[in-house]
Amino acid sequence: MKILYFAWVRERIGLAGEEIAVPETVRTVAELAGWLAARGEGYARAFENPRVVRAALDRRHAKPDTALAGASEIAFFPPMTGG
Amino acid sequence: MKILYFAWVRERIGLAGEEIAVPETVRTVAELAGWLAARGEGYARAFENPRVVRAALDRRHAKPDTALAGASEIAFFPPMTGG
Amino acid sequence: MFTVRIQSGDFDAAAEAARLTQGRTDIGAVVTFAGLCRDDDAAGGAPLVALTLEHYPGMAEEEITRLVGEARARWPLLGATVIHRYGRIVPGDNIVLVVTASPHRGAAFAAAEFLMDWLKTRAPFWKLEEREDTNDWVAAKDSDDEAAGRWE
Amino acid sequence: MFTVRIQSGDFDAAAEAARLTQGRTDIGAVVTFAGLCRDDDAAGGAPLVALTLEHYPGMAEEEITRLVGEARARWPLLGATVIHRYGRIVPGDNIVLVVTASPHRGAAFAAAEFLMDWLKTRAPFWKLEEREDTNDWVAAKDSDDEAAGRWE
Repeated sequence: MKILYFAWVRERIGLAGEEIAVPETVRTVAELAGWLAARGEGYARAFENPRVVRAALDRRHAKPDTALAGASEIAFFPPMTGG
Repeated sequence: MKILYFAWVRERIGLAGEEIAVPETVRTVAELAGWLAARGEGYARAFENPRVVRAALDRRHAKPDTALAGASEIAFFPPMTGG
Repeated sequence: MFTVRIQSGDFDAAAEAARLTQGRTDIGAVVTFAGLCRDDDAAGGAPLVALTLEHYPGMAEEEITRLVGEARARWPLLGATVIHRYGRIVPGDNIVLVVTASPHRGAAFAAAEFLMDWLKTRAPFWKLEEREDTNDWVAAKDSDDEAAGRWE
Repeated sequence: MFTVRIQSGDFDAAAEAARLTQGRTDIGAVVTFAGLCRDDDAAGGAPLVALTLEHYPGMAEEEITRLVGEARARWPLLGATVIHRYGRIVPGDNIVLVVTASPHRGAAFAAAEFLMDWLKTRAPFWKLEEREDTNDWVAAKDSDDEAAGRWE
């Protein structure tokens, strides 16, 4: 699965994106965030307050309980501040 | 007193404006409209429905009961349709 | 900078907006409203050939200046420009321009809408519609009175 | 005509508005919103040197296109243009443009405000503030969530 990171989520993890084989036991957006948080210190800091990290699944906004299903791309990022 | 007419008030009266000595007994905007209506057929048609004729006294919107006081210019016109 | 102009000629909306912002770094939002002459094809009516806008010289500028003052009292505006044309205007041409500049978008939007709503009911302009078969004065709309009333 | 563009370069608000109206006589109202980079001098803070706007390529255009579709479903729009810049932007420069065209002013104003409110909370852009002493990501504002929420 292609995983992208933006803004301070990207900075904390130290990567703009990566290709990861996600275990089948990880079924939702929130579960993936929790699973990523265990991968290392930068990940832990990025997801330390999971409520402020947003996600998009295949370029559409997703909720914590949205199923990953067959999505090919997921992005994690802070609340948006454009406009 | 300088009296100005605009839009269909002007067309019905047949004048864009005139200088008239208004009797002292005519004290308000509504009284002036009523007094003008008696001056002839065009005036009568212009003021036949006094509620739809608006007025400005010295270039400020006035109400029917606004006193003419020492105003030097009064204008009568239909509801505005600019913008 | 606050500007009110009544003119027969066309205006350049972009140049007016640029005049409000140039050389400044305190403006976060600029809202520009342009009102155009529309061929509205009234049900069953003949096409609109042109509008002729009559106005009350002197009072038109004074009244709009009062409305701009009222908008400044309500919202933190850093600039505003209102231009209203008079004379003969054909479909597709500009009639009125309102530009508002503020640190924040909410104020710029609200002030522009307030100015347009009040212009419609208070600025001394009258539209004569020239169609292929008739010339008629446009009747004032209740919806405009309602739009203006929501700011009271 | 409905257009969404994500670009690093500046935009010409006037040219974009003109593209929506040219050759047409059915548009009565054009509302243009330009959002600019403002040196807001946060209380006690160092002056803003620049903003760097990061975005999610692909999703930014798709999400704004969905918002334009939502606006078209709610109001009778005859055209709309949304342009959002990314990259480094200094105070006084443009960030975002929204232009809406409609027969009537109420729809043009409402759609422009709706698009701006939703852009703020849904378009995947993030602002990094570069000040003389620090670089910080801008925090999302509760007031923006509230502004977007009023359309639900």
